[in-house]
Order: sequence, then structure tokens, then C-alpha cells
Amino acid sequence: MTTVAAKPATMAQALTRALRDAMAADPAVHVLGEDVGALGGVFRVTDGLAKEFGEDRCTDTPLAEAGILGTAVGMAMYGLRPVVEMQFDAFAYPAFEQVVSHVTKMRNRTRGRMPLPLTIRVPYGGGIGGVEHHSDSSEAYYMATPGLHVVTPATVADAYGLLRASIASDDPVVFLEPKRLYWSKDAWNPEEPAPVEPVGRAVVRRSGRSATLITYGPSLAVCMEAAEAARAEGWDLEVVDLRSLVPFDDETVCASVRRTGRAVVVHESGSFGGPGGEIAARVTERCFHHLEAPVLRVAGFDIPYPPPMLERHHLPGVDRILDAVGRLQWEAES
Amino acid sequence: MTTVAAKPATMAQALTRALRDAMAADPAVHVLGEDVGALGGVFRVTDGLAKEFGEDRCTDTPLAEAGILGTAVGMAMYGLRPVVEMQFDAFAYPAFEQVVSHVTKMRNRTRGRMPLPLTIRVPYGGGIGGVEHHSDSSEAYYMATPGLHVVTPATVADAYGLLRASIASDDPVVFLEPKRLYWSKDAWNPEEPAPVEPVGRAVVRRSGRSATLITYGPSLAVCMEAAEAARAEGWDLEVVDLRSLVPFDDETVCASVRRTGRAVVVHESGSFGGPGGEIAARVTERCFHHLEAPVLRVAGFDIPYPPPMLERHHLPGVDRILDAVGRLQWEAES
Amino acid sequence: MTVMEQRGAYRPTPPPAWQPRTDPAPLLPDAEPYRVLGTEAAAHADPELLRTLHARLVRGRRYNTQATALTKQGRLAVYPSSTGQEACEIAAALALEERDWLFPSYRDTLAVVARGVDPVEALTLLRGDWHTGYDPYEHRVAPLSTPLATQLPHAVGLAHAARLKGDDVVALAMVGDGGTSEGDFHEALNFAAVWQAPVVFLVQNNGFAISVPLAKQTAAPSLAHKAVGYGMPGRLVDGNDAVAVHEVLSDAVRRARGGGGPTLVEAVTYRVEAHTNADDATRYRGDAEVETWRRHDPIDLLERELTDRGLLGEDAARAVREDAEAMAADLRARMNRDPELDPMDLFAHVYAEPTPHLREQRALLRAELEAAAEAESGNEPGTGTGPEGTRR
Amino acid sequence: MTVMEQRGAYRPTPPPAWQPRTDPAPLLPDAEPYRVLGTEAAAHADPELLRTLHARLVRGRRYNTQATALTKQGRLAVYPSSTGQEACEIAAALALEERDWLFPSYRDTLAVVARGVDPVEALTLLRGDWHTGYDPYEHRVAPLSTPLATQLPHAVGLAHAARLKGDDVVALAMVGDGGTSEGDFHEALNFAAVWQAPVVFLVQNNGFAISVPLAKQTAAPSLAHKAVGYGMPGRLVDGNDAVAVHEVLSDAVRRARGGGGPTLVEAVTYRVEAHTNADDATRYRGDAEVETWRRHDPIDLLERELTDRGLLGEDAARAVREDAEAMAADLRARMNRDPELDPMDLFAHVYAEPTPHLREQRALLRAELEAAAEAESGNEPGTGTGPEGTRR
Ligand SMILES: Cc1ncc(C[n+]2csc(CCOP(=O)(O)OP(=O)(O)O)c2C)c(N)n1
Ligand SMILES: Cc1ncc(C[n+]2csc(CCOP(=O)(O)OP(=O)(O)O)c2C)c(N)n1
Ligand SMILES: [Mg+2]
Ligand SMILES: [Mg+2]
Repeated sequence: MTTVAAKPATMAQALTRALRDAMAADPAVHVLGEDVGALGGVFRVTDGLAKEFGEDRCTDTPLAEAGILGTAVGMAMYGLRPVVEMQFDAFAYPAFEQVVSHVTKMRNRTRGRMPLPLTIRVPYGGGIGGVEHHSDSSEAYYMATPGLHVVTPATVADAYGLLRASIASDDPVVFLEPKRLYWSKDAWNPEEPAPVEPVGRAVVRRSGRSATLITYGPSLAVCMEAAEAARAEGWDLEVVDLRSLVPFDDETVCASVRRTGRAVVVHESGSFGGPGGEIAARVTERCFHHLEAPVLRVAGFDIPYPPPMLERHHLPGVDRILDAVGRLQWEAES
Repeated sequence: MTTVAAKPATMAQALTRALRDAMAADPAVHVLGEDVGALGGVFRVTDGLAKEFGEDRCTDTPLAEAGILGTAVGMAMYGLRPVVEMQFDAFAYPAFEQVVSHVTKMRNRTRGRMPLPLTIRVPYGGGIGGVEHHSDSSEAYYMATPGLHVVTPATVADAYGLLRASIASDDPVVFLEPKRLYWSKDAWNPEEPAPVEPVGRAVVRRSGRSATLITYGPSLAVCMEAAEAARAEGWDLEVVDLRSLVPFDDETVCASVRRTGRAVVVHESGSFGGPGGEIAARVTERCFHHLEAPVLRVAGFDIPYPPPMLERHHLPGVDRILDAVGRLQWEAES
Repeated sequence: MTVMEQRGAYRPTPPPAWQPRTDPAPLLPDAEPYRVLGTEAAAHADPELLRTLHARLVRGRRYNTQATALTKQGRLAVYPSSTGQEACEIAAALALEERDWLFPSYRDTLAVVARGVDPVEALTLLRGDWHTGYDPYEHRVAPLSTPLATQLPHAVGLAHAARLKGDDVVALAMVGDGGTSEGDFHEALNFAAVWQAPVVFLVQNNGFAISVPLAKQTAAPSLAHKAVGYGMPGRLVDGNDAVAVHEVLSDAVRRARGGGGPTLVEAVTYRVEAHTNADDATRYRGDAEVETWRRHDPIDLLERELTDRGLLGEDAARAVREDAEAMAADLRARMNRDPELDPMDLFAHVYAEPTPHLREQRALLRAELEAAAEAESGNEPGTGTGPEGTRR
Repeated sequence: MTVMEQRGAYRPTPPPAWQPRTDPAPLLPDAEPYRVLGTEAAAHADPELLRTLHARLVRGRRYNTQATALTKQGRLAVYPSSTGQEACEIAAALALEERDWLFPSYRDTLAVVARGVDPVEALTLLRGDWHTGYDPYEHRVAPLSTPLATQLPHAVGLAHAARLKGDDVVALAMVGDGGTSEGDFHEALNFAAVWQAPVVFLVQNNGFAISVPLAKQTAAPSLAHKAVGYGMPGRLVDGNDAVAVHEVLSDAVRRARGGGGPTLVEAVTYRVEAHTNADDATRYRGDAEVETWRRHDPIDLLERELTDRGLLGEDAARAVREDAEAMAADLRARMNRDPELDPMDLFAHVYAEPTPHLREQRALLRAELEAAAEAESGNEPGTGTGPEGTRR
């Protein structure tokens, strides 16, 4: 293989490449969804796949999400490895019964005889000026459903690696693609993608000693920026990117929090009943005596996602994160 | 009104009475669902309503949950006050898109012009030997959806009072009925029901000084039993019944935890991404310096709900609660 | 007497005594879409109706081009144009009485405006200042909203409720060819037929669901053929023939109003523009096909009829154009003003009363905004109002 | 060549050139349910088939009564009997080749057993020792499961996958009259027709969805009339006529296998027993109706034919009964043994590998069970094995 120098690629391109490589590597991989064929998907993530692999491998379905996922279940029962595209987060809800009542239960129901290796790709989150129903963060629903893996990349390289790993997984995966990162760029060499590891490991994106920001997907970049800005306040923040909400990497997260003694969970999803509650609770259970302050949460408000012109007030920003860090009872330390 | 002495009534009877009284008081109240008419519902909660109020007020619908809730939305848009019955927890999932994308968003979308006063009754939880898909605890999904109230009674009197309050509410309510309490009995006077207060207040069901058990619905009785058993270990447990998960009564819960310094959240729902994470996180945020130990959770396992013959291993029981109480770092105190 | 009793409760009978519960024959659509313009029937069309339809269609077309232009200027987040489909949009609005209700799909801004909603308020969703700009009760128009087919059961429920209350109200619900594949379409039509609710379902079959052509959406002889499976009549109509659509919808509305139950109308039309301004239609269809349809333009069809019958003089035609231009100018002017927004509105209508939890979050935002305002007035102005721009 | 290309891609044409995409006429069901028994056609029925069907139906009936008896003895949590519907159950299983797949609804234990699944393993869900007792791949039978209509898209996906792989496999999916109202029914039939998947849909119209009669479920002329709206043929058959059901299903399977696409079959039958043992049918229907149907019993119909034609002698009849009794005795004996259960199985198959989080929970349960076992062996035995009973 000739070595190609890393050059900037977008997350969307890395995802396309992951699908293409997965399809080339395994004829059982089939892509299906609305507009995934000639159009290449509304975000162009499936661009070129129908042409390269034929419409039987990359199929435009009728417009019915429960039907898409339901038929994908049947395809997986017959040994295929379907990758389903839901066009937007809020348009995955019609398929919710199939997720909760079958996708996540078939393996267990049959004592492992009928696994369902399928991947449900869901563009999610806000920050793109989308109108109502185009900016939902639905991860809380999927986290609360045993039997699923819930994966979300925050970098271009992870978009490739985690999607390959998800498709290769013998368990069903909800793969959440942060919409606002689709056009984010990063130096990345498609010819030498990082080795594809199984999902389940968080990664420390920035080391620090004062406090840990625990985050994922669309909020990683905001946290990195906040960590940079925090230096002016004398705080040296560590940033952990979860990469998968299920499996949850307690080891990496707790090792960080035990070191820093303080933590803030940051995500776009609403806070009430959202991922941050689980994360804060389990970190507290495991690190109670290391904590100088309660684990705080910076999250979207508990409101319907706002219209485009107001979304910046809703999304966790650098200032809101720094305000939370400021509330981590620094006096207590001295 | 003649005074009738309180005699034992079941929770199912109290719910029936609440529906009947609500329908009698307000002609806008309409009941609809599968088998709610002649049969009176599979749990007989709507027994007699079609006869008393006619089939137009208590209507057997075609078998389609999204259709039931979707038409109820339209009825509420026209000024009715629909009370929808979902036959079992897992059979409410087909209606999930209507819940998330419309029921909870209509008022906000229209700046308050189009409120949707509707109640979605969902028999939920296990402990009744139900086969697969008949024992789900789905409250985590509803909690994570802003715009809903999420209410669940644990006593016969509350079944009446909270259902009346839910139907009277101008906001949409998911009313979760603990299946295994349907036939539980309590002295209750239907002619003198407790005054109907708006939802949103938790209640201390048992006072204690050692630690607080925070619970709701089907787990209240188990917690009361655990509190009784705990006396043998020298623990004097307080038990808080939340009654509504949304609105959440931080005041009552935190007052208790600040007094006792220790807390365990108990529910049937799975723990990962479940209600307990939110509760533990928010209690910790608010009471950190009063806590002698992390807030622990005793919950269902994070597995598909087990088959009837194994469910007792899954459900939080007295021993598991006492084990958790035992882990609340009692040494630290002395 | 209950709804069911009125209709005579069905009791199962063993096959020896079996008979169809309704006669299917009258429910089936004709083999050809119904047309008036360009046929002999056109001669009988009311001149006033022809003129009204023409003026409204021209205005509608102008609205579409103006709204599309506004997206280019960044004044709208997105606009799904109904150019080529104006006959359906306008006829749908005109077939209803004032007391009736319209349930539009996300593409039907034009029908909403034709119903009387302020042209700017109808664009709120797509402009992005709020979700719904108009009061649904003012003109009895359900909120424009994107989840496909979900408005159909709402229409059924509302019509059913109106009937139970004894009100003489019909609901007309619009959906696209793609939307007919959703489960909600099925459930809504079934409830409507069982309840004999006064609803009319209008499917605009414009050939595509974004990039997906009808052949990948359904294998049915026509979408109107779906009606028989619910026990309601299906009607097929040329969706570019405003007179025909108006007649078929008016008939269906009349039928519903008279207690005859729901009707499914398929209007065969074409989406001449791309799905939205953000779409690239060349990826999935060729110019030739679009051209065929441009030659069957709904406004041209009407104008030909009006001219042939000498019903549209030079002056009248100019007046129609000027009226449309005035509407467009007004729309431009009003859309070019920034809407006034209060971020605190985010918390105002989630519940009738905010929960204690929301009150906390509202206080947080208020504090942030106040801090930002202070920082702005004290320091350099114009550093933005979002949390990101205001800390230091 | 793709599926779509094979069928010739539809391109929208303006109404002047419009024509139905498929001819609807052949898709419509006959006005009367198709019958063989009791008609002249019965004389041509293969004696061997008649005898086989008879023996299987008798066995099926006996299975139903035995399973119902087991609920009374507390050996099953619940049992939805298919008494009166045995003709559909058995014919569905017999219409398939071994390599084909059956997708049952929750009521179709009988079809599952007729397909070859062990009679005890087929009851696992209802007995409550696990969710699915059999290996779906052994006899190509999808798991029995309760969420209505959700199995239909699975059948379509499986059949589609088989076709893509070039395998000669047909899927037969069963659903009730109530289940046809669900959105999943609609979506499954539509996908099947668009993909021309080799699927047969069998609706057992048994008159009720629990307490809800068909008239409150649909206003359609028949459920088979739904087929035309998807572009597939609809067939109506007397569901108590085993020969007729077998023939109609075999035709549909043959058609699917030959690449002719899906078929919707409505079998008109009746649920003679209550919905399940837990139901009280007197709340919603009278005895007279049930009696009418008992006189149209599927086993009687067959026996009359066999006797008339002298095909069922005394000995043969006894052999059939004895075979059924032997099956029932075996079922009783095996169901009266308590199943052996390991609570640790709860964690074994949630994922291919348990997550770290689940490993923690598994360890907790194991510790509890070990403590309980110790307590039990050390102290008084027999205090139960659940967490509640074992602490002190
Ligand atoms: C439930 C749902 N799924 C997917 C989408 C994304 N989407 C928006 S428009 C559209 C195509 C709609 O096609 P059709 O119903 O024919 O209406 P048209 O756009 O032609 O007016 C799709 C797939 C959506 N809005 N809602
Ligand atoms: C999605 C869903 N909703 C509701 C139920 C509860 N339920 C179980 S059986 C039944 C009636 C089914 O009627 P039908 O489809 O006619 O089948 P039958 O019972 O007559 O065989 C209902 C409502 C369910 N199992 N699944
Ligand atoms: Mg369309
Ligand atoms: Mg039935």
C-alpha cells in the first residue's frame, strides 16, 4: 500500500469511507434508508455507494422509518449486516418500538442464537440552524435501553474508526453522528486509518490537574475551547471524550476524576433525565471520597429544542462551562 | 353528601372512580383506547364508563397506538380533554413519535395558544408474572422529554387524587399505573376523596433519622417493608414517595436528605440511564456537604425484563435495599 | 346513539352467509385522473371561479419565487417550494369554509397563506424565529411542522371531536406521496373511516420524496387505490388542473360535511423545483422530465382557458400581476426586518406553569443575559449576545 | 441489475399521458371467500391431503385444549387458544417448504408446532421460563412474540435478504384482524410490494381483537381489499376450510417463489374461545354468535367430507385420536416438570460480551445467590431463593 500523506478530510468524508470500506470488506453489509442512493443522503454520507455497490447494497427505501428498521431486523436475521440511515434524529422516533422491543431484545430472547448485528446511523444534535425536529439529542432514550451500544464520534479519525467498529460489532449499535461536525476537518489519512478497535474505550483528549470535563460528540470541541480559556483563570482542565455512552468506560473516567477531584459533565442533550445524570451518579458512586465538589452538569435546557435564531442560548458554550467550573468549590481545597 | 365509612378499595377501583368523576364533572373528558368499552379494559379500569357515558365518551379504537394518541392530539386541539389508555407499557412505544414530536411540543410551538390537556395512562412495571413485553418500566423515556408531566401513584388514595389532578392539568401527563398494585387494597372513602391538589409534591411516607429511601410507584411498598426490617439492624429509615417524577419535588427530597445525610434511590426501572441517575445527581448537586456517603441506587438490572420465572431476581427486594443501606459508609459517621 | 350504532354493528358471520361489508366498486378511483381544463367540461366552468383561481395561483407562484429568493439572501433557513403544485395548494384552501380546518404538510405554506394566514407569520418555522408564527385558531390552520404524516391523525381527531360536539366542521389534511408510506397515514385513514369522521385527505403525488421516485415508494396502481382498503372512496385528479382539483375537493368536503365520511384524493402533480433550496435535483432526475411537466403548468392551463374564452383581458391580467408583485414587495420588506426575539421565551410555554426545575434554568439564563448586557454596556459594545461571546 | 431496474423504473408523466402503473382488476379479491369443502370442488381434493389435514387439525385442537388445561393448573402464565382457527394454523405450516420461514403472531403456537418445533419449546414464552424456547434457525420459525404486527417487516426483510442472496426461500407472516390496523402492517406490505419480496401475508380475521369487533377495526369491504393499495393481489378465503386455505396459501407461496411478489390472504374465521384464559368473552359477545360458528367448525367440515367420501374409517379415526392423545399426554408430562433455571442466564445474552457495567451487576447477583445458598444450607432450608426471602 502506498503511503498517502495525511490531508484534511471532513467527518462526513470519513464516514463515507468507513461505509465503503466496510461494504468492500464484507458483502453482508447493506446500507438502507431514505435518499441514500442516487442522492447520497441529505448529508451526502452515502455518496457513491449505490454506484459502486449497486442499488441492492445501498437501497433507497420507501419513506417509513419503522419499516426501514423492521426490514433491517429481518435482513439481519438472515445473516446480513444492515446499516440503516435515519435522516434526522427526530425522524428515528417512528422506529422506536422496533428498537426497544426487538432490536435490543432478539439476541437475549433467543439465548444468543439470533444476534442482530445492525447499525443505526442517526445524525443528531443542533448547532446547524435546523428548523424544529432537526436538532434533537436523543441519546438518553437509547442509553436507557439495554441491549444497544451507543456510540458517538467527536473527531474525523474516530468517525472512521468507530463506524467501522460499530458495523463489525455483533451487537446492535446506535451510531450518533454530530450534525454540526459533519463539515469539521482534520488531517486524516484514509489509506492508513487507525486500527479499528472495539467500541467501549473513552480517551483523554487533554490532560489537566484541576478538574475533569466529561463530554462526547458535538460538545468535545466546546470543552477543548473551554479548557484553553480556563488557563486564564488558572484552571488546568482535563477533557475526557467518552466516544461511547454504552459501553461506558468507568475506568478511564474515574481514573481522571480521582486525579483531579472535580468534574463537570457537558452535553447538548437536556439535563433532566439526560446522560449527565447517569454519568454524575456513577462517578459519584465510585469516586465519592476523591470529590472536592459535586459533579456538575452543563447541558441543554429542559425545553423543546429552540428555533434556529435562539439555539445559541440553549447550547452549552464556553462561558457556561467556565461558570460551572467556577462553582466547583475551590475555596474548599485551600 | 352522606358520609360513607372508609372501606377497603383496590387501586384499580380508585382509578375507575377517578375517571368516572372526571367524566361526570367535565363533558370534555373522553376516554379512548383498546378494549376500554364493553370489556372495561384488560385491567377493568374503565369498567362501566361506556355504559354510563356512552361509546362516544369511552371509545374502543382500532388497534393502533400512534393512531390513538394522534387522534387524541386532534381532539385536544378542538378543546376536548382526552384520556388515552395504552394497554401495556411496551405497547405505548408505537406512539412514541407522537409523544416526543407533538404532544410535548404543541403548547411551546404555538406560544401557549394550543395547549394539549391530555392524559396518557400507561400500566407499567413488573411483578405480575407477565410474559415478555408486559413488564417494562418506561419512565426514563418520558422523564427525558420536556413538556410532559410524569406521574405515578403508590397508594389507593393517590391513584384517585393524582389521576383527577392529571386529567385536570392543562399540560399533557403520562400517568404510570403500577400494574402490580392494581389489586392492592387500602381503606379509602370514595365519597370523600382527599382534596385534589396539583401534581408535583412528594410526600414523606415514613419518618426516620438514619437514611432516606427515595422511591415511587411499585417500589414504595418494598421500601416500607425494608424500612421496617431495617430496625433490626439499628437503622431508622425515612421513606419519600415522589408521586411525580416531573415536576420533581427537590424541596421535599432534599430536606429529607439534608436531615439524614444518606440516601438510596429505589426503583424497578433499569439503573443505567434510568430515573435514579437523575435523582442521585440532583440530590448530590444540592446536598453535597450534607452527604456522608454517595447516593446509591437499587434498581432493576440493565437487562431486558426477565421472563416471569426469573423476575424475582431482577426486582429490587428488601435485602438488596438493606445491602445498599449497609454500604452507606456508617463507619465514617462515628 | 353512538357512532357505531348509527352504522349498524358488524357481527361476524361464517362464510356460508358472508358478504362484503361495503360495496367496493364505488370506492375505486377512475382509471384516469379527472380533468376539466382542456376538455369539453371546461366550457361549463364558472368564469368567476376561473378568474379567482387564476389570480390566486399567480399570487401563489410569486410567493414561491419570493420565498426562494429570500433563502438566497439568508432570510430563511430553508424553503420547500411548491412551484408547479399551486393548483393543489390553492384549491385545498378554497374548498373549505371558514369554520373548517386545514392540516398542511411541511411543504404547504402556500395553502396556509391562501387560507388567510399572514404571509410572514406562515414563514416563521422556516425563518427560524419560532416554531409556529400564527395562532392556529385564528384561521383554523394546524401548525406547519416537519414530521411527515403525523398531522393526519390530528386532523381525524379534530374532525371527530367537532362531530361529537355537533359542530359542522370539516378537516382537510394534506400529505405527500412519500408520506403515504408512513404508518401514521394508515392509522389515520383507518380511524377516519371507522369513525366516519368528516375529513378529506389530499395526497399531492408530485413524483418524488426528495430524491426517491414514486416507483420506489409504492407499487400500487395509484395512491388513490389505497382508499378501498379503508372503506372510503378514492379519487384521482389532475393536480395541475385547478378547476378539477377544486371540484373534486369540494365534492369530498360536501360529502364529509353531510355525514358521508372521509375521502382520499390523489392529485397527480410534479415538483418542478428541487426539494428545497438546499437540494440538488440533478443528482436524481433529468431536465427532459421536468420539461414535460413545465408544459403542463397549472397557471398556463388556466390562462389558456381564460384566454380562449375571452375571460382575461389585458387589464385584468396586469392587475393580477400587480397584485402578486405588491404581495411580494410587502413580503420582502417585512422579511428583511430582523425579528425581535426574547430568549426568555424559551421557558415561557413549555408548561402552563414552569416547573421548579425550569425556573432554575430560566434564572440561570436570565443571569447570563444580564451579565452579558452589563458587560456590553460597560465595555465594548457589539460582542454578541450568546453565552460564548460575552464572558470576558 | 437491481430490483428496481428489473421492474422498469417509473417516471412521472403528466396526466394527459397518465396510466395506472399496474392493472388493479386482478389484485382485487373475489366477493365471496373461496371455499372447497361443501362445494363440488371438494370431490377433486386429494384424499391424502384431506387425511393429513384432518389428522393435523385434530392434533392441533387437542394441543389447544391441553394448553388451556395447563393454564388452569398454573403451568402456563397464559394461553391464547386458536381453537376454531386450526385450519389456518395448520395450512400455514403445511403450505411452506422446509427451507421457508414462518413468522407467527403471538396466537400462532399451533402453526409453530405444526412446522416442527417441539411442543414444549413452543410454550416457553407462555410458560415463562424464558422468552423464546426454540432455536429459530432449526425449523426456520421466527420467535413468538407479543407486539402486534411488528413481525411483518421482519418477514419482509428476511425474504428480501434471501432473494438478494439468490436463495429460494419464501416467508409466510401471520397477523390478526386487529393487527392490520397497526402502522407496521402498512409499512411491511408496502416494502414487500415495492421490493417484490417473496412473502405471503396471512390475516386471520377471527372477528375480534380481544373485545373489539371487526366493525370497530375497519370499514373496508374486506381486509383482503387492502392489497390493491399496495399493488399486490388480495385473496379472500374461508378460514375454516382447511383445503381452501391450504390451496390459496400454496398458490401464493408458489407465486412468491416464482418471483411474482407478495400476496395478502384474508382467512375469515372465528375465535371460538375467549381471547386467553384470562379473558371474559361474555362481556362483549353472546352465545348465539359463537354457536353459529361452532356449526362451521373446521374439523367437522373436514370430517364430513372424509366420511362422505368414505375416506375415514373407524380405525383411521381412532388412530388420529390416539395420536392426538399421545401428544397431549407427552405435553402434560413434560410440562408438569419444573424447568431448570439459572438466574445467571439473565446476563448471558444481553450482548455478545457483557459490558463492564453488566459484569458488575452479574457479580452482585452471583454474590446474592451464593449468600442465599449458604444461608439455606447452613440454616433452615426451603426459605425461598429470591432476594426477599434469603437475607436473615
Ligand atoms: C417522519 C419523517 N421522516 C423523514 C423526514 C425527512 N423528509 C422531509 S421531506 C421528505 C420527503 C417527503 O416526500 P413527500 O411526502 O412526497 O412530500 P414532498 O416533499 O414531495 O412534498 C423527507 C424524507 C421527515 N420530515 N419526517
Ligand atoms: C402493539 C400492541 N398493542 C397492543 C397489544 C395488546 N394485545 C394483545 S392481543 C390483542 C388483540 C389482537 O387482535 P388480533 O390482531 O385480531 O389477533 P387475535 O387476538 O384475534 O388473534 C391486543 C390488543 C399488543 N400485544 N401489541
Ligand atoms: Mg412528493
Ligand atoms: Mg382477531
